Amino acid sequence: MTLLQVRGVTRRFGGLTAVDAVSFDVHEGMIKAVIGPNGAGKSTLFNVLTAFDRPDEGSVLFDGADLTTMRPHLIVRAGVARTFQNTQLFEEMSAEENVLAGAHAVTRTGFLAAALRMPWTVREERDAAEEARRLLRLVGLGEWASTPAADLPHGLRRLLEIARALATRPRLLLLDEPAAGLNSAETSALAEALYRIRDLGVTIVVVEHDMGLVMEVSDEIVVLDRGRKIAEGPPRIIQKDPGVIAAYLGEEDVSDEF
Amino acid sequence: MRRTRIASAIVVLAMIATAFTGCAGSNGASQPDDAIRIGAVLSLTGPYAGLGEPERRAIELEVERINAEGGVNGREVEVLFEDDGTDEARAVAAASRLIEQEGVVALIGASGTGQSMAMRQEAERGGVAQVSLAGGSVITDQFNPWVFQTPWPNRVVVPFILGEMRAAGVERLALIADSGGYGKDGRDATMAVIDRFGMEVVADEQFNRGDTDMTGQLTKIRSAEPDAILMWAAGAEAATILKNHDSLTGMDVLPVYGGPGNARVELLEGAGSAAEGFQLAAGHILVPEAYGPGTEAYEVATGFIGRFTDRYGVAPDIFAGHAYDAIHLLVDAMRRLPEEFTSSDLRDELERTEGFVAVGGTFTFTPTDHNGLSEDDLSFYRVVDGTWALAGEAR
Amino acid sequence: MGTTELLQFALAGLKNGSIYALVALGFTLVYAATGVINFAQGEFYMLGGMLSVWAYADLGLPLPLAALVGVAATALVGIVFELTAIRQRKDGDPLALIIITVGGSMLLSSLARHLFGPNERALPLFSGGGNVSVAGAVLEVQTIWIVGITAVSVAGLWYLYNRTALGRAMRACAVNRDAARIVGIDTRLMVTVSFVLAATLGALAGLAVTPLTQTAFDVGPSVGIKGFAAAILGGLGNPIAAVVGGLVLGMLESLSIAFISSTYKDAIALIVLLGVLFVRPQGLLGRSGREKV
Amino acid sequence: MRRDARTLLPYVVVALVAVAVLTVPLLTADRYLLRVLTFVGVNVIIVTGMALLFGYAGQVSLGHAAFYGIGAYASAYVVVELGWPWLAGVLTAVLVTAAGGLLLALPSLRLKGHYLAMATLGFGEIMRVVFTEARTVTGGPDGRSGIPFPSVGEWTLDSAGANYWLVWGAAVVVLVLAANLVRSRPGRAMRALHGSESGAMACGIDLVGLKVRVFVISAALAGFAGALYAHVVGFISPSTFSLHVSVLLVAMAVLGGSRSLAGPVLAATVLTMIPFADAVIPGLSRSALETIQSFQEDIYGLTIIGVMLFVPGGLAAALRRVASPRGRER
Repeated sequence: MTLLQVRGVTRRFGGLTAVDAVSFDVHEGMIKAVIGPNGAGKSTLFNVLTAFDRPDEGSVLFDGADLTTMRPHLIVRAGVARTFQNTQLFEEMSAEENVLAGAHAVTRTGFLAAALRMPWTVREERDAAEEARRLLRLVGLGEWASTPAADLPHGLRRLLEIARALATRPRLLLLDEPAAGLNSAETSALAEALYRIRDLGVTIVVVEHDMGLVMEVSDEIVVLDRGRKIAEGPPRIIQKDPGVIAAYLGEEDVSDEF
Repeated sequence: MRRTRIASAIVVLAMIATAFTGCAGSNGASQPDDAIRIGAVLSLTGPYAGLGEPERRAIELEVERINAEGGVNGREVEVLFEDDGTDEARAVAAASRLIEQEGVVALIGASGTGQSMAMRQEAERGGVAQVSLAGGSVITDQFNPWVFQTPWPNRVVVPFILGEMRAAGVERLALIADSGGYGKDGRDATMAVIDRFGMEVVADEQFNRGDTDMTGQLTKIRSAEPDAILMWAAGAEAATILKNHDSLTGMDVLPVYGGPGNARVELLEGAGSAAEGFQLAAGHILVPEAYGPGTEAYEVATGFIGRFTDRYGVAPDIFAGHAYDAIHLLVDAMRRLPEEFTSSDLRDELERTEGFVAVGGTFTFTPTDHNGLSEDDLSFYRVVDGTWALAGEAR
Repeated sequence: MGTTELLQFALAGLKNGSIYALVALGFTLVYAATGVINFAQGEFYMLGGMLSVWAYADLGLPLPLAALVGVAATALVGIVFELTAIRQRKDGDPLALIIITVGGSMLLSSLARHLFGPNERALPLFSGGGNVSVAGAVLEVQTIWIVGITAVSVAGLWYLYNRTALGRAMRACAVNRDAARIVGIDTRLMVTVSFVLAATLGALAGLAVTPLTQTAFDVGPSVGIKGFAAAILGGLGNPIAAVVGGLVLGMLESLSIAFISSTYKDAIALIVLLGVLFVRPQGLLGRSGREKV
Repeated sequence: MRRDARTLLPYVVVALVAVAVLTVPLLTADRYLLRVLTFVGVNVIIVTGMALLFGYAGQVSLGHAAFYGIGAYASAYVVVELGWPWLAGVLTAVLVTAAGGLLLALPSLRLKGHYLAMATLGFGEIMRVVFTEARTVTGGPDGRSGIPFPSVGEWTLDSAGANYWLVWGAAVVVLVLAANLVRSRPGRAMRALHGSESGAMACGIDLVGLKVRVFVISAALAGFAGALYAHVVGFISPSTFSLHVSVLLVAMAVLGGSRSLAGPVLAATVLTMIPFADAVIPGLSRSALETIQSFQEDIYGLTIIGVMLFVPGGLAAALRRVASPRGRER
């Protein structure tokens, strides 16, 4: 079943067309990657998908609803979660509290109920805390639960942000360059986490330019170059696609090889 | 690391301790020694500090003299000063402290109208007479049996000025007043009686404390073609208005009138030549001859002016005069009372004051009038060669 | 409303606007170097007048020298305040620094009351005062001094900002303090310089206006607010914007006196300011700092 | 989190302080001290709102003295002019200021930091003009006097002790509700908003709804405190609700430290007590008192600078260091 349909998304900044009529589908339960050299429009597309930016044309249908018309927090409640290229964690909160904050979308305690400390809010809080600890263990941060986010090393911060995104119980998880700045050990830990998340039935779209990770984990890959989709398909086909190689390695090298 | 942790612990515990050690109660009840205690709540800091300082100096000067001459029936008079910092909440707290902890028999204060109004509930509940030094009419308009007022209220001063203006042939009047209590009070008093004088207000402008320029308002006044301008301002802005007025073409033919709030040497210094010809009404203290040489009032005033100038090197202003009146009215009433008296006895006796000659004028209180001053206690002045000179056609 | 009246209101607006512009420049400079709104800027304005009167009346110096001493002394106060209070806050957290300047403004105004007494004090008009008529409207010579001093200050600041190494360093700090530090700019020195300039500009405004309005220990806050509003109206961080903000605010007040009522001139000016902020959240000339995610 | 003795410590301390606060009127009948501590209670209620708005949600406001004023005038007007009972006056004050908070939340949706500070400052200054000019409601610059004491039915609270209990009882209730709030989902949402708006959006937090709620609550608390103040003191005037007061409220919140209620409450207590130092330092000689009063502004300024320089995280950090000297628990 097609979970996400990206239809002709175009985004222009003044004269520059950052994203030019990009369309692709994402099927439920798969890991789809969006790759492309720097400046290919990956982040711009990502921001449009998560309604942090509005497209000039096109639509993004998730389960039939057009995400581009919804406000960001409603998209999260519809089941689409995201992470950020430069992690947007709550520095003074502990890892567990960060994930608990992620559970905001799926819990109900309001201002009045919280102020009066109604019994059901205490129960909801306890259950949410357990869920948060489970998610931390899922991404391998079990023993860092009470450490403030500010004190976590870079690699763990990315995993924490993923755990926080999972706390919103998403059906679709959008990752913005999760491997950026990770060493090989951290990258393989990330890959492990992605597999475990997919096995939970969460569909993943990852925007990335770390070819190693992409080739290893993705079921399908979309390749962008200068804002246009130049290829789409499984990793082994994409690897050999001349257009993709040209886009990555630049024109002249290819020509003297043939 | 350990050292700072202990230090911060001490800091925090100290704060909590000071905040609540008070509950041990520092309410040393007023020891019944022989001194008669009078409370004085004045604005010694904050925007009205310019009023509180001369008021305090006058009271200190006079209490020394009173005690030197045997005090009241042999008992010394002690005045306890509290600073309200030109803030209503602190005036209330100071009043309740003086009544509760210091057991004062009467309260002098406050310097400002707002603070005076805030204190009256404390005075009433404590059963203690309050003699306010502020000029707001509301203090004695909204009558309270416990509250008295020594300055000339605006409801007395304004008709006096309008009388002078009419005598000088003014019919179209322009008003410029500050947006504070004093300015509004003057404006209301004017609007209330303007018709009685067959005059008409053709412009009604306003400015705020701290404004740096009033040429806009004066230009608007000029286009309303008034015969004269009535300025109701107490602070530094008065000098600015006079200077702006002096510089605008066609304005110099428009005389400017003012009230007691302008009877300050700072106005003369600040306005300089622009003050020439400025006319205002105030007590006789500005030019003692106004009391009438040889009269008791003249002796009282010149005596006070002499002592004040010797002690502080500067002549007393009207605010010092109001404070002088307050302390002497209380002492005079106390001298008419037997040795032992309660604060409510003092109130009743104060209310029976009649024809008491003081600096601000001759006070006669009645059960319905707790100010007791009239136009006779006012003089009309004009600024000539940089100083006040007696003027006024009607006088 | 004849043209001479209109011109008179415009001149009044120009005069007040110049004062607000000078004070606003002080706000913008400190903001650019530290990200901090300096609540003591109003006090620098007050001290400019007060210390000049002290030099003139108490020390008996001739007016020009007294003015120089007054402004220099205020600049010194700016340095001492920055070194003893602002710089001691090691992490330079803007929020804490703002509250430190709030404490500073209380301290400075109270010290002024202790030293110079509670009453207002005056300075004679520069060059003997008098007026000049401009197409029927009157322009006080002192106003020419005020507008002149503002113009010279702005020109001097523009030259410093654009034509000197120090100015380039300050602009670098304004854009990105960390990047500036990396390329070897002593950002702490820049903070001190910004406070000295802010104190000097505030003092010049106070000095120029005191002959007309006198000065007292508590005149700081009311003009401080106007300066802050002007800096925001123009757009924080940009010196030219601060001057534009100041002049526009001055004109707004004058025109609201002329056409509506003097009672509500401050309220009207603020309502317009709120309107501008609603349409352009970064002020008239400010760059829109969109938060890049 | 295991419920061992150490985690119960904060609750025990808070309960002890609450009990101590509520028994003060039994320990002393000194009206002056009770009145001063009542002022502290009023400020504690406002600062609780400021702590939520500023310390937790990171939204700055330089206009909250205006809500303090709106609450006071609203209650005074309906009780004195329209003859409503006191409780109706307080309710009116809370509702009117809540609506005001809604209005002031609008700029916060578009503006941040200093620009939001200026917008709220502008609102405060506009309200000060309204307080001065709307004479039928506010009594103009001379303010409104003769505001009756709080009363329920025929039972009137006119003694200093009764007023103390009323204000501090309300303060304790407000603090308990606020303490519950900040340790729960909405509290975390506020801290998330303060930490990173984008991060909060990614957690499904409705920033607009949250900012509006936090502005409404903090405004309503200030209005509630205003209603209490008006009836306890009996006189209000525009100068009580000036920008200077708004700035002091922010200073108390910052001195108190962020993400804490105890810090700002302690800061409010200390800063409110400075002008009344003589109430707490027993046996103060008159001349000492007069010097303190004449240097009161200086002491105020030095205290603010001192805490900001030598207690970096604000009083909250100092309290946390005291509460958990060994554990690294933040």
